[in-house]
Amino acid sequence: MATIPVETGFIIAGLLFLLGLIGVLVRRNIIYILLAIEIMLNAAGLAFVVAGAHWEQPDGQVMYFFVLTMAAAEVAVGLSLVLQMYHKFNTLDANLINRMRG
Amino acid sequence: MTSADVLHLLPLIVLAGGTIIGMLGIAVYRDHILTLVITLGTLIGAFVTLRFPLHSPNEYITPLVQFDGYAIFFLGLLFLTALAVAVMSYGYMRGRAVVREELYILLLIAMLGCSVLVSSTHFASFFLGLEVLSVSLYALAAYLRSQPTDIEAGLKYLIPAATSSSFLLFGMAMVYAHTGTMELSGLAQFATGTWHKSDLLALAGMGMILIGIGFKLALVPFHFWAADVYEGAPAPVTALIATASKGAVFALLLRYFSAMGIQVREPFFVIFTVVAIASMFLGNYLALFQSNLKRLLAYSSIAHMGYLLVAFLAGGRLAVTAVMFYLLAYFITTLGAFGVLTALSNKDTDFSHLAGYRGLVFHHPLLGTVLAVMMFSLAGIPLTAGFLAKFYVLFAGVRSALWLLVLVLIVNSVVGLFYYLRVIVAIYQPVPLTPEESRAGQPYRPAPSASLIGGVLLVVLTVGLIWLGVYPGPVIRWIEALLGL
Amino acid sequence: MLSLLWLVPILPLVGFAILAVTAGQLARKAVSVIAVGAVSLSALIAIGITVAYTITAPAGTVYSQTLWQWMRVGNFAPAVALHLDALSMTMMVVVAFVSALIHIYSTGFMADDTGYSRFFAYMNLFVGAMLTLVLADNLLLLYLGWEGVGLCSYLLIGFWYRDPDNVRAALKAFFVTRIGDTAFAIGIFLLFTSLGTLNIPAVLDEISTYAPGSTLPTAAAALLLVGAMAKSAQLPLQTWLPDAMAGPTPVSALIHAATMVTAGVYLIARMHTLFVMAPAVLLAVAIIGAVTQLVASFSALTQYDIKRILAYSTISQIGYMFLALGVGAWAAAIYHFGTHAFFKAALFLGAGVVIKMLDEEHDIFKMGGLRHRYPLTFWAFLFAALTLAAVPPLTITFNSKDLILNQAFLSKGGRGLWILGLIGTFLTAAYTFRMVFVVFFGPAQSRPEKTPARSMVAPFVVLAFLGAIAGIPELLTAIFGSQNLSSFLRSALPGPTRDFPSADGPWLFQLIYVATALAGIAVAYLLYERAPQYTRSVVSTSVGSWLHRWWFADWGFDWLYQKLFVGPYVVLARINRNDVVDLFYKGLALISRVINGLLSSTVNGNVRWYVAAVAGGAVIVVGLVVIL
Amino acid sequence: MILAGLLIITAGGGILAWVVGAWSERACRWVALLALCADLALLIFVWVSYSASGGALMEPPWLLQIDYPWIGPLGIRFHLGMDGLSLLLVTLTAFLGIASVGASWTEIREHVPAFHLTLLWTLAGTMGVFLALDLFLFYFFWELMLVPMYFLIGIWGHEGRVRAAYKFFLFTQGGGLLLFAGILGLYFLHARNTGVYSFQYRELLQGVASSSFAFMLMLGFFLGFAVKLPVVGLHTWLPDAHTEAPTAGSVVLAGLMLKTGAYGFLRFALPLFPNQSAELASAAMILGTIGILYGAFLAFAQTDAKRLVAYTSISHLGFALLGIYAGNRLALQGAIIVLLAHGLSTGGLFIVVGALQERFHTRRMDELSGLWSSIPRMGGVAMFLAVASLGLPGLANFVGEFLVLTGTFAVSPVLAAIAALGFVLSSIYSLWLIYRLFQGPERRMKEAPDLGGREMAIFGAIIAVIIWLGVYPQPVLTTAKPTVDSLVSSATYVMQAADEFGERERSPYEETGAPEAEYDER
Repeated sequence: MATIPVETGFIIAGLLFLLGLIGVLVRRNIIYILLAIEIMLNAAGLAFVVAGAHWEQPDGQVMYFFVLTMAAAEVAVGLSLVLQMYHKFNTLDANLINRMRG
Repeated sequence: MTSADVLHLLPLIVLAGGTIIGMLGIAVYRDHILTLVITLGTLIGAFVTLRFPLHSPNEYITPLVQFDGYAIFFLGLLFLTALAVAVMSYGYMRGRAVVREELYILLLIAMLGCSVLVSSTHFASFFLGLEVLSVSLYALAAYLRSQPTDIEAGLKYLIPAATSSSFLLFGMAMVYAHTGTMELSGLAQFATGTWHKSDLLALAGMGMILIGIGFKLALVPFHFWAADVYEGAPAPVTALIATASKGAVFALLLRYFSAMGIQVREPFFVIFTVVAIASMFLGNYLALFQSNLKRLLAYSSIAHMGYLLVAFLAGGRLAVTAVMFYLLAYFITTLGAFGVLTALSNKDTDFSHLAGYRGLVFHHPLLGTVLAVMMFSLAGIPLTAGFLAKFYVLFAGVRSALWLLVLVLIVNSVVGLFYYLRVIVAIYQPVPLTPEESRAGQPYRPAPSASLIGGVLLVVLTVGLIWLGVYPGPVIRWIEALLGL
Repeated sequence: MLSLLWLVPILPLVGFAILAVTAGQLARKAVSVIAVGAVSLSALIAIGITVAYTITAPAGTVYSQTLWQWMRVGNFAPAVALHLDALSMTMMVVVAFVSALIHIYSTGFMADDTGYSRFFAYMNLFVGAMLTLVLADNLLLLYLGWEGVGLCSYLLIGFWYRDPDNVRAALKAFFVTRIGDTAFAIGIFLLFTSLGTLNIPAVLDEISTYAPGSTLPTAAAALLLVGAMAKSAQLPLQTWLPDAMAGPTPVSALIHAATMVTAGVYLIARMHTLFVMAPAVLLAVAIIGAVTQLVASFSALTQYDIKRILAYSTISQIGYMFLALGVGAWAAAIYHFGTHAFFKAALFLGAGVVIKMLDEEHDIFKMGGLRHRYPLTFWAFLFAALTLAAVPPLTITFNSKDLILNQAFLSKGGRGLWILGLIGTFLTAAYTFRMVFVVFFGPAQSRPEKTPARSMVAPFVVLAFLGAIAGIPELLTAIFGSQNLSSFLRSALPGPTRDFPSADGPWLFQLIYVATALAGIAVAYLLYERAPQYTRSVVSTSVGSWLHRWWFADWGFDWLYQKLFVGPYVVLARINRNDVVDLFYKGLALISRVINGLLSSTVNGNVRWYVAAVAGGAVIVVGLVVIL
Repeated sequence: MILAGLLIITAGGGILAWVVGAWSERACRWVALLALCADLALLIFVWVSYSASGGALMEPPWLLQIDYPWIGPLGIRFHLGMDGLSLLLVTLTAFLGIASVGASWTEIREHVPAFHLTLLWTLAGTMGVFLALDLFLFYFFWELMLVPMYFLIGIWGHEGRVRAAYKFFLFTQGGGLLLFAGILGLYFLHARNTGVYSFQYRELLQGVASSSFAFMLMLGFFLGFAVKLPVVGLHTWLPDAHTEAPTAGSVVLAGLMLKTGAYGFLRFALPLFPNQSAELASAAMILGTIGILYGAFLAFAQTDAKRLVAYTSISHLGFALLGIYAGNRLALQGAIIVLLAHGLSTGGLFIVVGALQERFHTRRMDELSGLWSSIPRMGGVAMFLAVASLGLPGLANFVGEFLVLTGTFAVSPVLAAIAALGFVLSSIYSLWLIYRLFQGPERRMKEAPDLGGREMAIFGAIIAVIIWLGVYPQPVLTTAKPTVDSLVSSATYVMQAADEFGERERSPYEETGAPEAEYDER
């Protein structure tokens, strides 16, 4: 199996990460923001896998499992919060949750 | 795995086991006091079992964690902190018509995360600990979900934190990609060598790791979440965020970067210096006229993390001692302050508006005095632990000739004094109001919800604070002994 | 007897202490007994000491008595020690004696005053301080007395403190003299730093090793001179003395005529060697004296207030003493001081009697014709006035002034001074008799009948008499060449080089002086008794009225000082009440507040902005890593 | 042991007063008073036995010392020592402490026990400052006196107390932190030179190499003390704090707390950094002179009597600064007398103003006038104190100021002459105060009692001491002599400062070669 060069892998991961970041920054709907964060986490996971593959170690993939698990936990908490937010604020617009400031 | 190894890891095992028992306990019989007892028991158990690793500190069991003297110090500190938070939570949750028991479970889980963090020697445990801590904190921050501010706090914590975690992860991946190791010892080997142009990937990765850490510590420019989360989260949770979460992450920072010794090398020295100065200034200036005590403490914590960075930047053994002592003092002080705040909160709102503290010392002498002492400690006035802590930091800075930072620290101490004094002034403002004030509305007179145990806690904290301030010799010697100095 | 010297200054101080501690709780009778008793006892001892000293002068003609070591730091070791020689003894006895008489007078004058006890406390304190000044053995102790009398002067001018004008006059007196005191103090620093001692004889010994006219003696003498000028109300620091008449009349008599204001004269005489070593300063002393006496005489001519006339007269007479000092007529200056103390005190006491009888009337033009109603007062007053105007042969004291003029004539380049002095003699006679004619002659004004208390009249008459006969010793010398005051003082002061202006003897000059004085009296008679309408017409011309106003307003000195110093100081103080320096800190506070506002607005509650900040921070951190 | 006893009596007395206060306010006041009287008695005993011993000392110039380890790992010791200077200032502390308790007897009616606790702790802190010989301990006490002082102003003060307390605390803490940085730098420098980490005064005295680093450290010390003194430019906290503090607070502030700044110069800034201080001497003397004149000028401008008195402190302590940096025997002795005299006269004036405020509920001079006729005794006392404060010979202030100026004249005649103008300006503000309050037409005011027995006792004591210092200051001079001697002998800065001005003519003290025998006269 021909290995993909580590640079290529990192460029893809970096692009993915950047996409996710842009998503977080430009989207106002909180669900999309969570989605974009997932993309960023997975980009990082990809980077681990690439790096692990480069060094021919399992560590990268192990890390990816951790990332997956934690992402799932985060999303679980995140979505429940979104639910509550919808109850209280009647909106999913992230710009509108700013009762506290200053 | 031998039985010795099990004993060595016993604190973590006790903590995890206690969490499970707590969960099961709730499933079987939901009771506030029972859960509290389980939690306290678990924490005490974990604390007591620290003696096993203490007597064989350098045993190497797994590449992920290491229970050396340094870790043990922080573990003990964290367990005691959690104990205090649990006690505070009891008084805080007692009168509330919500599910109360899960709070303790989440607290224990957060502790588990912290424990892994402070003993971490591997990126995996680093990440896991951080995330375990973070996720439970999201939930804790939004625990009183009937209140919009709590939800808001949870979200405002979650989204930036998750973003910064992605940065952290990506940075780890970069470092890993370049060095091929995720173990601290390996990383240290890399970092202490000479750096070449080609090492840029790893160095940039380390920079990104810093973002994750900086976020947790609420260093400038990652500090924005702090005030909102402090304000929205329930008071005991805020106390936890302010102490355990920050302390654990700082301990980790110190372990990683001291081992690698790169904070004293370009470019990280510059980055840390800039961040430290910015944190001190912004934190203090943001707090200056803040009228909400929780937000005020949030901003103050930003500044305090900046102070700590001065010691951190000084490097060497003294820096480690300084940071440990500082965190010890800071934990006690913050817990005391939030303890008072918690005790004064009722089921409608957290008692955080400064105006409400007017004349506190006259109707609640104990609470007022404790809060005043805590403020003096934060301000670094003698007789309190905060003074010696600041002394240590300044000394570390002076010894390493970090004159710019020392000067900034001094200037900021004066600025900081102003808002701590505002709290103290409020506490000691005599009760009769001036006409303008009575027009603005009678301030809320708190009916403290402090339990007896909460009161005892406050007294213990205050006594500890003053003891540390007046006769810190034994504690310093003990810290040095732990570090094997 | 001499060993009782310490009692002389101490007794009045004890009197003060008793009165101060009892704070007005004592009966008037007791107050009188304590105050008058203390001062009289002190005067008796002083006289006793004088007698003892004259009979058997102590070895070296100096008697000194150390009470205790005041302080000692290195060789800075001033003691509280008294120094008695011919000079200080003359001063002491005159001061003590006049003080005692005026104390007696005051028991009558102040009889109805509510502040009776306070008044006597201050007076006793004054006498104590003045005697300390006179007897001091070192400059620091002298300075103590010097400041002490200044304080008492302030306290007594402002004695009737309810009237702000009085208090202002008191403040003015204190501030102006304090300026002089400060110069004096600087002079002391200079002398000590250079010579390493403050003991007066030692200082004089040391200073005589310097070359005449060298920097140190000149500077030190100039500084001391400023002190003396302020204290003795010499130009241009004379402005406080006329206002000082706001105090009770006995105060004016004692402090602002007889004793305190002559302290400057005493200082210069005491430090005569120093001044001799500084010829330029000595010349300045003479010029200041000559000009002052002239300027003050003109002002005296225009005043209405009887006490102000006398005040200007005092300034003018002290001017004569300065002139005397300046031309080296040391003994003559002291002699003039002595006679002046008597007759000027007498004039004031007389004026006090008149004022008291006329219900606090000060304006001479509202008096008139008092000759018949108060004959005793009139005669005594007249005698004193004649003494002041220096007219023989009714008074024998004329020649104290003549000695001065003779000496001026003899001194190098002193002809001009002599002429100035002569004009002064004329003017003195003129303003004195203007007052006499206006007050005691002319049409009588109807006033309620009052009789002056005996305690008031007696000291007044005694003083007038003494003033008139005080010249006897000098006159005897002139005739018989026997022992006189000048030669007595020679043990402490250098004597004049020659006694008479010319070989023809004193008679020619004496004649000139007497003629001048008589001319002055004649002019006063013409202008104020015989043809007052003519005076009015002169004054009503534009030049006349301008001059009149100018002289009346003390040659505009007050106006000038108000514009130059007082006004700016007050205005600046008002502007700067809140301290400009504080603006800096207020600015800091303001900046902090602005920064806080700006920063707070960045924490805007929008979570997406927070994330953006994290991203931005990441860019910065990674960017820094890449760049550095 | 006596030294620890002093601190224990004072601090413990505070706690006892607080505890007793819950039962009876009267008892609380008495406990505080007795504790301070015990201090004073102890100090007088020390003084008498020292004088009786003929000045023989185990380890000159220290009369008494105690030394225990405190924070071992950092080389911090609980080391107290008392020399003549400390003895004088601690005695002043106890004396003014008694006066403050007395002055608060009827003025303070709220939270009486807490008041006495804070007051006594302030005094304990002040005593500690005067006694500490370990720089860390010194700083510890330095801060310890500020915190209770802050509460004294902030709780029992007048209308503007909150602002004033802020300002006070921020300024003094800012200065304190600079001082602390200086101490740490010195600690570190010493350790680098010798390898021993120690805060001991004696060890640190070994001297630091002259370097720009040492100059920076000296500047830290200087600024720390300068805020406290206060040196002009850093003085703006003072009028606010003094004005708004309760009477006892003002007395302690003016009478004692400012002295800690001067003490700091004498004990630490100069001996630790002789060369560096020499470089700064001329600037410091100029600042002192400006302070004398500017303080007096500002005092005159005030309409609030207490504020006026407050500004006079700036002027008086300008003399202290001038004397300290002039640096010869005369000037230093003078500065020490100025410290004592200012404490008494200004403290007394604050008590007068406090008594007025208690009676008439105003301190504004345009609302008060002609009070002499209704309360003559207070008028007399005020007059005495004003006259003392304007430097009348025969009273304490004069001795100090005159010595300072005479000493300064040897170093810089110009500055001495300019500073002497302070005599004129001080007379203006002092007598102005008397004029506006006690003289002039009587206002229709509320009937008020004159000074009572308690107040007369306080003033009587103050007046007696002022006169004593004025006519026979020798015991004080003798007591301070060993300290001054060691300062002068170690102080190269004196000579350098003199050279810098280059205007000295013949200075008598160097030539005579310190005539010990005649000087030691007691």
